[in-house]
Amino acid sequence: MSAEVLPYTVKPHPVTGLYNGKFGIWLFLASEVMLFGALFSTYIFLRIGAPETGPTAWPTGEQTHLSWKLGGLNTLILILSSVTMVMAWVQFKMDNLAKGRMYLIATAVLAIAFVAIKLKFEYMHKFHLGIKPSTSVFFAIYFTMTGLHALHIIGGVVVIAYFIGPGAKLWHENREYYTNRIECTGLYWHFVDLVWIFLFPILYLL
Amino acid sequence: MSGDHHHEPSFIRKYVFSVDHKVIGIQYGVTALCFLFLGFCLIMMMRWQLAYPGETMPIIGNLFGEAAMPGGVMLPEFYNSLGAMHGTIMIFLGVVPLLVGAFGNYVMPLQIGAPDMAFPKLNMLSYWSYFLGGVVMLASFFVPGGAANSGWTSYPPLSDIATTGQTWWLFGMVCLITSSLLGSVNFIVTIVQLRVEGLTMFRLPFFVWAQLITSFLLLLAFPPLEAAGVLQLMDRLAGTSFFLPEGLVVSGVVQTQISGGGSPILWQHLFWFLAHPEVYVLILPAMGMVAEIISINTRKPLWGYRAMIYSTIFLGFMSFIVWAHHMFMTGMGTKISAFFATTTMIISIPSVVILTAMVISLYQGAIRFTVPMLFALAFLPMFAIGGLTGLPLGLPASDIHLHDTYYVIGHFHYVVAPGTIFAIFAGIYHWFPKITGRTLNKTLGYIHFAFSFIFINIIFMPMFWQGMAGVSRRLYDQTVYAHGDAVQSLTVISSWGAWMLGLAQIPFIINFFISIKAGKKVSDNPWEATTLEWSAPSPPPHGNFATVPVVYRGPYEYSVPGASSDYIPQHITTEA
Amino acid sequence: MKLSMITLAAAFAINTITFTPTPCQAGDKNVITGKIIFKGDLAKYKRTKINTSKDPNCKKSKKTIGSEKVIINKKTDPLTLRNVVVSIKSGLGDKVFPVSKEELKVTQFGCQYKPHIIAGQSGQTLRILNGDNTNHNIHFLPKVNDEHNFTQPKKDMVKGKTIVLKAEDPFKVKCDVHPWMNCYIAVFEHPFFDVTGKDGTFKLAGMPDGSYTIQAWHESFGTVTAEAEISGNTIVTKDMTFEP
Amino acid sequence: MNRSRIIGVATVIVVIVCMMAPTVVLGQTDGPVASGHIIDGDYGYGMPPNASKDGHNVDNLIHILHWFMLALFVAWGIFFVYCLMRFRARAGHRATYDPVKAKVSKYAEIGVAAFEAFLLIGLSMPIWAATKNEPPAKELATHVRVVAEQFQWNFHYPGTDGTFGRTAAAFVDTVDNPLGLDRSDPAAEDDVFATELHLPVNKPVICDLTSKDVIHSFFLPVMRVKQDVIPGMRIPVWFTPVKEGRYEVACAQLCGNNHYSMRAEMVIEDDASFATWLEEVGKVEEFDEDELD
Amino acid sequence: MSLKAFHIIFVIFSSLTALGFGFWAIRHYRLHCELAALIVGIASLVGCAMLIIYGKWFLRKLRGVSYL
Repeated sequence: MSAEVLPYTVKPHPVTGLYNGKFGIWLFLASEVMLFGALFSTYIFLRIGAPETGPTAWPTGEQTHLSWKLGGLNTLILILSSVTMVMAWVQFKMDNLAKGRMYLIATAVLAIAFVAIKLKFEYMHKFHLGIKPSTSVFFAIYFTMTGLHALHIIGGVVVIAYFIGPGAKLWHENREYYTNRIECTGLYWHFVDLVWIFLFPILYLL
Repeated sequence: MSGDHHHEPSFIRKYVFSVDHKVIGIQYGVTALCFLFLGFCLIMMMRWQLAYPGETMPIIGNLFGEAAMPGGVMLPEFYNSLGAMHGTIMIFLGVVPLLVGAFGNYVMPLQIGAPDMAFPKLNMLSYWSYFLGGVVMLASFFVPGGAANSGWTSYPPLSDIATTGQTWWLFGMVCLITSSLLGSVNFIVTIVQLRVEGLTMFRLPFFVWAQLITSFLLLLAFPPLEAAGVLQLMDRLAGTSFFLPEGLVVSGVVQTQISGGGSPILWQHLFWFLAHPEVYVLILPAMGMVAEIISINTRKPLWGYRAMIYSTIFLGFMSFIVWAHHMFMTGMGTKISAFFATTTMIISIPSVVILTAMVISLYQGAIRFTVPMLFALAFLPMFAIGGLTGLPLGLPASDIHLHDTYYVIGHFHYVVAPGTIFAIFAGIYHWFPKITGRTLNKTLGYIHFAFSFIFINIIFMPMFWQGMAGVSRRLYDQTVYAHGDAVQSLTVISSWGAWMLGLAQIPFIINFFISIKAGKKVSDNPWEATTLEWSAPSPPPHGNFATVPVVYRGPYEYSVPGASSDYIPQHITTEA
Repeated sequence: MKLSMITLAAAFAINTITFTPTPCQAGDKNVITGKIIFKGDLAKYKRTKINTSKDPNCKKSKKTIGSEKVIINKKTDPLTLRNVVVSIKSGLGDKVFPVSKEELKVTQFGCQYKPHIIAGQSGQTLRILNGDNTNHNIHFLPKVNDEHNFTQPKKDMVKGKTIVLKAEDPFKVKCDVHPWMNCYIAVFEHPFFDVTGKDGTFKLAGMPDGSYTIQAWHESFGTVTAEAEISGNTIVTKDMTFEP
Repeated sequence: MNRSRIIGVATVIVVIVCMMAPTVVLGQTDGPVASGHIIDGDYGYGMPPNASKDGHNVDNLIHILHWFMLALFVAWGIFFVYCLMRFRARAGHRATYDPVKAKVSKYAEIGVAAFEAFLLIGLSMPIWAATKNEPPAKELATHVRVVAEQFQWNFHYPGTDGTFGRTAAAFVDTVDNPLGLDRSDPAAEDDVFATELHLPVNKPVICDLTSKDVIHSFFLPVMRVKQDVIPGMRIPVWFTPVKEGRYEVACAQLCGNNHYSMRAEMVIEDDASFATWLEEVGKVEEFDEDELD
Repeated sequence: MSLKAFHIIFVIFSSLTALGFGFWAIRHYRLHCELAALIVGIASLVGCAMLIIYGKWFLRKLRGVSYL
């Protein structure tokens, strides 16, 4: 109700060129950058501070018990999911609800696959080896960062599921509004994937 | 607008889960005032222990049970809890929600002519997130071991090994941070997108500018604290050692269960990266309100309006690179210290500019000594003292002696207590007519002001002497030290000041509640002000403005030569 | 000796008072008693004076205090050990015994805990009092019991603090303000335990007929165990030896 | 006299009263120290006495700063109060629309900035550099390890050999070996622990600060020394005591329930007494069983 | 910045990652002689090229959409 009253909810502002939602999501992403930025800084701080040898030395290669193959697979999955996400938006832009929805479903499936691999094959494997976040600072930051990232993914899946299901009602009322929302979701999704693209090398490769 | 076809919403939709920025603003205001009062009660209790260490607290001493105050004598652990919670409640649950949540929410959309905030539902969510955070914080008093007791700064390893209250504190903080983040997104979008036609950025009232910069600070500074909070939660719940080095021996027990490898300094960096901008979050909106009130009551445009805006932007930017001046004593290298000391000196300049601009605005004005104006005027010298005493703390060499002493307490309280809180009172007296359509009683207001002003100085002025004498902060009983015992009489003065200040709020509380129902009815624009909020009816209806206003001029067109009245509101087309 | 007689009498008196009389059954008057003998280098375990200069308020109530890690009763023959907790370790099966209503007490006096060893039964309450005109911080370092960590900044703060104990192997309690100050708390499921005093003897009484493993625990020397069989209201003597 | 003038004058009086309030009590002295300690030096409302060679630098800086602050505040305050009185609203008085053109404020701001730059570059940085950059030569200095724990300061002297014994967490015993000294290390043989900080006068001191548990802050008010003690880090501070006497060591960082009672004493004495003390403190006295027990 | 612009940025970062990962995998193969690494490395480099091609195609397809 009040959404219709408020200016620039759907149409872009003539000066900024953005509708409110897009502006809002970008600001939100800016704060997310700071959140993950702080965690990346923590990673750097701890790694630089770690001694060369001894029990608190930074693990490398095999010592990390991380599988670069699984990590690489997950990276591929997330890149693909971003592509499907943007395709969904393009389809909605081209007024194609059915196709767009299909792409959204594909995105959600890929995201769930990512989380499944993360939990089933990576976390569980570590727990079987007796590795917990408390094992060392490396695993502490590994579990914290990937865990927080996985929560973001799950949050994204919930939002996408909403737009596949009940949220799609909006399509019939206001197509542009719906497409805008998909765009915002897409921006968030891209951000989350981008975080992974930074996480993957620093945790698995370096 | 939508007025003709919408039906009356239910009571809950209208007053509890409302999406109207005005209702949310009032919700914020009422909740935050309650918390402000609670935070003040905590310190009044602590002041008893400080003034009369180990003596039975009269009357209320026996209400707190064996774990906190056996026989009415405060225990050190309870004292520490009170200290930590006083800081947390005052900053995160009192002042920021009042300045940003209440005044920002209520006044800002009105000042820019918007019908509501850009995301009304998000606005509601941020209030309830704040409310939840507050409930968690309050509940933490009742968990075993009491509320968080590692100071509001929660330095690990102390906070890592602290009682359960600390975990609750962290959860509460996460809720509050979420609330602030959602709020700041909403504010920025609203200010940038929803300004009415003609209201360019440089026609915005200074208060709106202050809110904008504040929102940016909240948006960018809070997430690192959220990250730090998550890390500390991991330390406490999952047994990680982000902030714990190896080889700790706590109470004679070697901590073999932790892996070590972390650093206590890491927390300090993350924490102060937030907490220094937070200082400006506490002061900028207050400056904004004071600037508004000064301009209205001097009947004169604000002097150096643009310079003030540029200073504010600069201040906001600089506040991100001064954080380590809180850490001069952590053994940083001299080069890093020099860098942060330099940025600290630089950041003092925009503050000087803003303060100068405000005081020069008085020159050649026609000052009306209304109640809000008195509070706003009192803000200026109080903020000046607060700012000046920051100087010896910003220089590493003099900080050696003053760091973590009462001098620091005096310094930042002068900024936030007689400073910000006075600005808040000014704001309440100033916008009360807009919110209720009635004014607060003047006589009671003058009484409230005079006594508040006297007693608040009696509280904080002695702290500078105490700090010089070398009395550390957060001491349960300073008389164990010779240098502390020598200045114990100052503590007593300070404590009596605090209790008297408590009494001095009674006229305000009476005034507030009586005036809501029985205050003098006033017109929509009782102060003869120019900004848009005064063109709306009092109280403004849902949707705020009957017709969307259009703005033709800057915010402070007072005493324009040749005009018939001494003010021209922003939305008036031509002079009559 | 006189002292040991008094101790014995006192122990007997306490036992008779504290144990709620259960319906008469065989073994009510069973007693296992004995000495805790120390065999080792006396010179190695000299008691030392504790420097309390950190807190002048500790000095006021007493002149000097000595370390309590190892206290050997030099006047007994053979040498015996003080502050050893003797208890039935196994053999009682699933029997449940009534819990003493009497409150245990520990007082901080002269910056030492009096007594140094507190033995009690699960469910019994312990009252902690401050007899010094200074600040004490009581820090429990248990595994089963709650980890208490609280202060008593003033002398005789009303009634002190009461804590309900749970069964646990002896654990340390220390004062975080006075690092030399510590004591131990041992809590058992049953009432058959004793702490050796100046005569180095112990007495466990009133257990049902049966064969038991008894255990002696010392804070520095660890544990020793012994087997004892008892029936028909007899007195069994079982000395145990620590050989550090 | 109209109402606004009364209010204006009242405000000025209130300001003055408030500024004066704390000074009313200046000059009073409280009773003896409650804790029963005897501490040298005259403590009052100013800074504590200075007993170190370089402490006066810090004091001077603080004094200069406060005079500067006072001058600024008074000048600013005079202008402020003048404005309040001169430009109050009254019949026949109207505000001026045009902004004040005077450049005074600009010059004042530049002046303040310049003076701040001088304070920073001219005063603070040299003092900071002098106190923090170069430690005194090791051979000439008394070397002490300061180990903080909840809630106790431990002082570890290397003894005659001048080297500290190895320490490790595994050896820690709260009563006998608070620092976890490895007794098997030959360097540890003559090491001395104390809970009082004794130092010879007129000789530089290097204190290596470490903590066993949480963050503490090593504060010697009379030496103008303050340094956070951070677990996992070893931070040196140095100073030169020049005045004999018994002083206090305070903890300046919240470290737990009994933060306030984390206090130790520091004795500055001549070389001979210091040597005697060092001899005495290491000795363990036997506790006589018959002494009150 | 619209999703289009952000997607382009994302594609750039993805291709850089693919490139880096490709080289890392080939280096890994040379250090550990793990054949899988070589295959993945080459695949990754090919993926990098494909991402660039995809990016160009994407830009062409969305010619009409604003970057804002």
